Amino acid sequence: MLDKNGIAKRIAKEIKDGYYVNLGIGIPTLCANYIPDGINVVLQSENGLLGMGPFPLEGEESPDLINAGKQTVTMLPGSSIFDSAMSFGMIRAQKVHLTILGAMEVSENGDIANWKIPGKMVKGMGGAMDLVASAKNIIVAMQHVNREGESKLLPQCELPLTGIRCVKKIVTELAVLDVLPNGGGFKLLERAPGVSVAEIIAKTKGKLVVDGDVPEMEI
Amino acid sequence: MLDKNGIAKRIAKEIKDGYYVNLGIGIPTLCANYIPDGINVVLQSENGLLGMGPFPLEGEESPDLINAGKQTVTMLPGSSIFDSAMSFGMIRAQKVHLTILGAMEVSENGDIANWKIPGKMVKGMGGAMDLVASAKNIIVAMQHVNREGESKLLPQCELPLTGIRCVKKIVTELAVLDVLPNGGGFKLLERAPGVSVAEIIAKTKGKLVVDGDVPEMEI
Amino acid sequence: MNKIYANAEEAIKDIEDGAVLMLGGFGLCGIPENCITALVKKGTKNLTCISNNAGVDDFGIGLMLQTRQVKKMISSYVGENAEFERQLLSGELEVELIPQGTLATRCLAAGYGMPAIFTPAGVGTEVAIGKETRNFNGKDYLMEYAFDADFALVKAWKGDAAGNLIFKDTARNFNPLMAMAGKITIAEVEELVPSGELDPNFIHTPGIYIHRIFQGSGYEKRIEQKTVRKRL
Amino acid sequence: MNKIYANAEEAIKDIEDGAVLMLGGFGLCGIPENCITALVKKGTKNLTCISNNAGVDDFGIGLMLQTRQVKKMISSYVGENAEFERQLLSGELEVELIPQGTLATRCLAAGYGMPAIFTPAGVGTEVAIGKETRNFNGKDYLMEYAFDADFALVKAWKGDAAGNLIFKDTARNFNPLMAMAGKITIAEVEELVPSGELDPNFIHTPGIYIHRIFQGSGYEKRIEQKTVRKRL
Repeated sequence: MLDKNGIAKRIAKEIKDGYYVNLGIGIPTLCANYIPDGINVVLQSENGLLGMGPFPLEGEESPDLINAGKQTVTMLPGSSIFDSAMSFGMIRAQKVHLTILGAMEVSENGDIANWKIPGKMVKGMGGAMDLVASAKNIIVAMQHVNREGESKLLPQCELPLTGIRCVKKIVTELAVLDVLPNGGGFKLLERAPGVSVAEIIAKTKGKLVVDGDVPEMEI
Repeated sequence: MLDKNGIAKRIAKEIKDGYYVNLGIGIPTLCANYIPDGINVVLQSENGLLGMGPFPLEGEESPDLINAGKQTVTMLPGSSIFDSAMSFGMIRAQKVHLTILGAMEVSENGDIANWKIPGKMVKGMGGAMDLVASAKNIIVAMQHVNREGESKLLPQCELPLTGIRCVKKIVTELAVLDVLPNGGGFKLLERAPGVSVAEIIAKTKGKLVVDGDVPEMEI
Repeated sequence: MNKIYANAEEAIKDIEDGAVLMLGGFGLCGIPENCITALVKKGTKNLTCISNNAGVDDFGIGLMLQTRQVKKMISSYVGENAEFERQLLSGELEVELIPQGTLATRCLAAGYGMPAIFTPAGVGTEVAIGKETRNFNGKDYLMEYAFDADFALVKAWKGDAAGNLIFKDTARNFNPLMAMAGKITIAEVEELVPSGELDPNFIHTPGIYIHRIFQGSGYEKRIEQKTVRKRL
Repeated sequence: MNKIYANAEEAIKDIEDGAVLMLGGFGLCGIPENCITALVKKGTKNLTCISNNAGVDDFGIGLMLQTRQVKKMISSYVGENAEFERQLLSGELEVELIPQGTLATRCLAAGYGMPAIFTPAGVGTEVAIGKETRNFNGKDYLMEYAFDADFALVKAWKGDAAGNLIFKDTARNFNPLMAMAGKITIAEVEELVPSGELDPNFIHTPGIYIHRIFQGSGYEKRIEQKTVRKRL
């Protein structure tokens, strides 16, 4: 079973040289720490920054330089600043190769719910609806089950949707799964270390495709 | 009767303090020379310049700094440079207060034709269609009749249109005329020095409204 | 034609009750601090505020919520504000949540004279309810309208007498977009310089979009989430 | 991931016959001189060129017309070119004339992932024939589609290894728009610098839009209409 850093580490393996990547808040942010050596990746922050660097050194933080999570950040050489229309313009135009974000639910046809829980205070979708509607390649980082032990991989999302038919891959503490096209369901690709296929089957409510031996993931 | 500079001089009186103005090629360009003293006017060139200044001094011309007529120009203090999308964006959003341009024909409901003569090589509309479709206030600078002596102020344009119901005012070598709303025709406002109302009537084919005494223009 | 105003009070003097305002900024980054303070002092009521966020309890638009000046918020994310939540749940405050890119592009549309734009954001979600959906090249898009705001209040790093603006780092965000979108745009700047001091090649917002400009003062520029690395 | 190419020949090597190209520039100002020269040398045929103008007889796109490499021009104004006129009248060359703002905004739409835009330009004229007209707030607009170009060839003043571009004066024009709009965008620059030398606040085209960049050489930068004042 993976911890949050394990999930981030496994997702980071999906990041290729030359990619422009948008990382959501939470586990996705951690992916930046595990980008493989020797590849050149540019992080996009949708509040208007390409080339986002690590947090600043204590005392060097600037109120004028934050990421989309409102955290103080830095810029790397080759960075650029732009307004929010251009930022979402490049997202819509699919110039950002990969979007990694969290989710509350994913359905077997790739629908995602991650912004609203009926009865709770709604904070808003921020840029999530734009990102999931636009990105060619979306990887979801999330726990396999919620706090009540219920599967978050469902036949259909029960929570209000953020976007439809958009998630391509899911990495949880238990498994790596592809979302098959045309409602084909979740295809189990890899098990987390020490996790059995039986446990993944038990914790996946949506259609799960298990095809032959499922290797343990290498991270 | 006015010469080209006279037409430009008369039109320049329509330019008010604080106006952003787009000047077309030909007579309109001359208007810049007659902007009244003490008022602050900013010239927009649709290839991406606000704050256009006079032609450069000999030897100071730059291939990187031209106006929409492709002439070398200069920038005044407070200038800004932008791309063509923003340039036509500010035009469409009616941030440019006044557009002055030439015409081959104007109709009594304010249609304008100035880009194409059937049977002749068509050079293109450039930015003219955007300008006439967007501007709140359009003044046409032109000769009252063409080389064949035919009126250019018509019931309906005979040449292909550049835009419809858009011209607000016309200044020719003979007269100043408003285009009345809802196809009301050309209202004669002023005569050029030495020009009779009779001559203007004779040379205006479209509906002409002559209301009481028509003063001679002051320029 | 003078665009320079003495201060925020003068610049916002004619903002009436019930006005529709745009306020630049992302979180607390790049917000028009002086204009907000002046609006609180003036007490203008029943405002509709188009702003990506709603500030925090004691800063930014949160200050106008404390004084119940806001009737409606149009935002993409409003999560850092307890007073906001209280007013929303009690029905005192109306909220319209829209995707962040839609918010930005509806500003752009207004500034560029485009009455509507198409975006895939929100297709198949509750955001799409009541909106025209249209398919282009096999993909669905929602048609979203340009904003129509009475005033835009923006904050820039530098500005000149002609109204040209330059923004610093990610304090740019929505500011240049809203600057273009307001019927009347009021810019507050950290440094106001004479015309001619800013390089025309590096103007973010051309002065044609700016109606009033003033030298701001006393900027707090509060950091919402200070995150730092330890020095080794 | 290296975006830097040795020269124009290398950068345009895979532009095939029949490709749809965008070429930046307004008149002869800010045109991709090196790319044009390389295309002439390569002899690529049947090109569709989206460019505001078509150069003059012996410079700019005019050079590609001399060699009959262009099948179709999509432009707003093509008036300075006798060979162009000859080919057009003889039917060798196809020409689509569109309003300049429509040209610019269709590039913007492509770069911003918007499938179509609305503009009033051309309403009631022959430009409107066959196009969807739509009324918003009492005014008619035409719906115009985003461009779909295989390659965009742009010319910048400075660029860095990350692909960030800066343009000089009115040589900016269509260049940043086409840079965003090409499926593959090739930028030639007067000065190529290492990443980190350009101020992130003053980048006109972020590197994400640029796939290939090279240091141009031998720029002629011809002036089309030299107009000067006499020194007194």
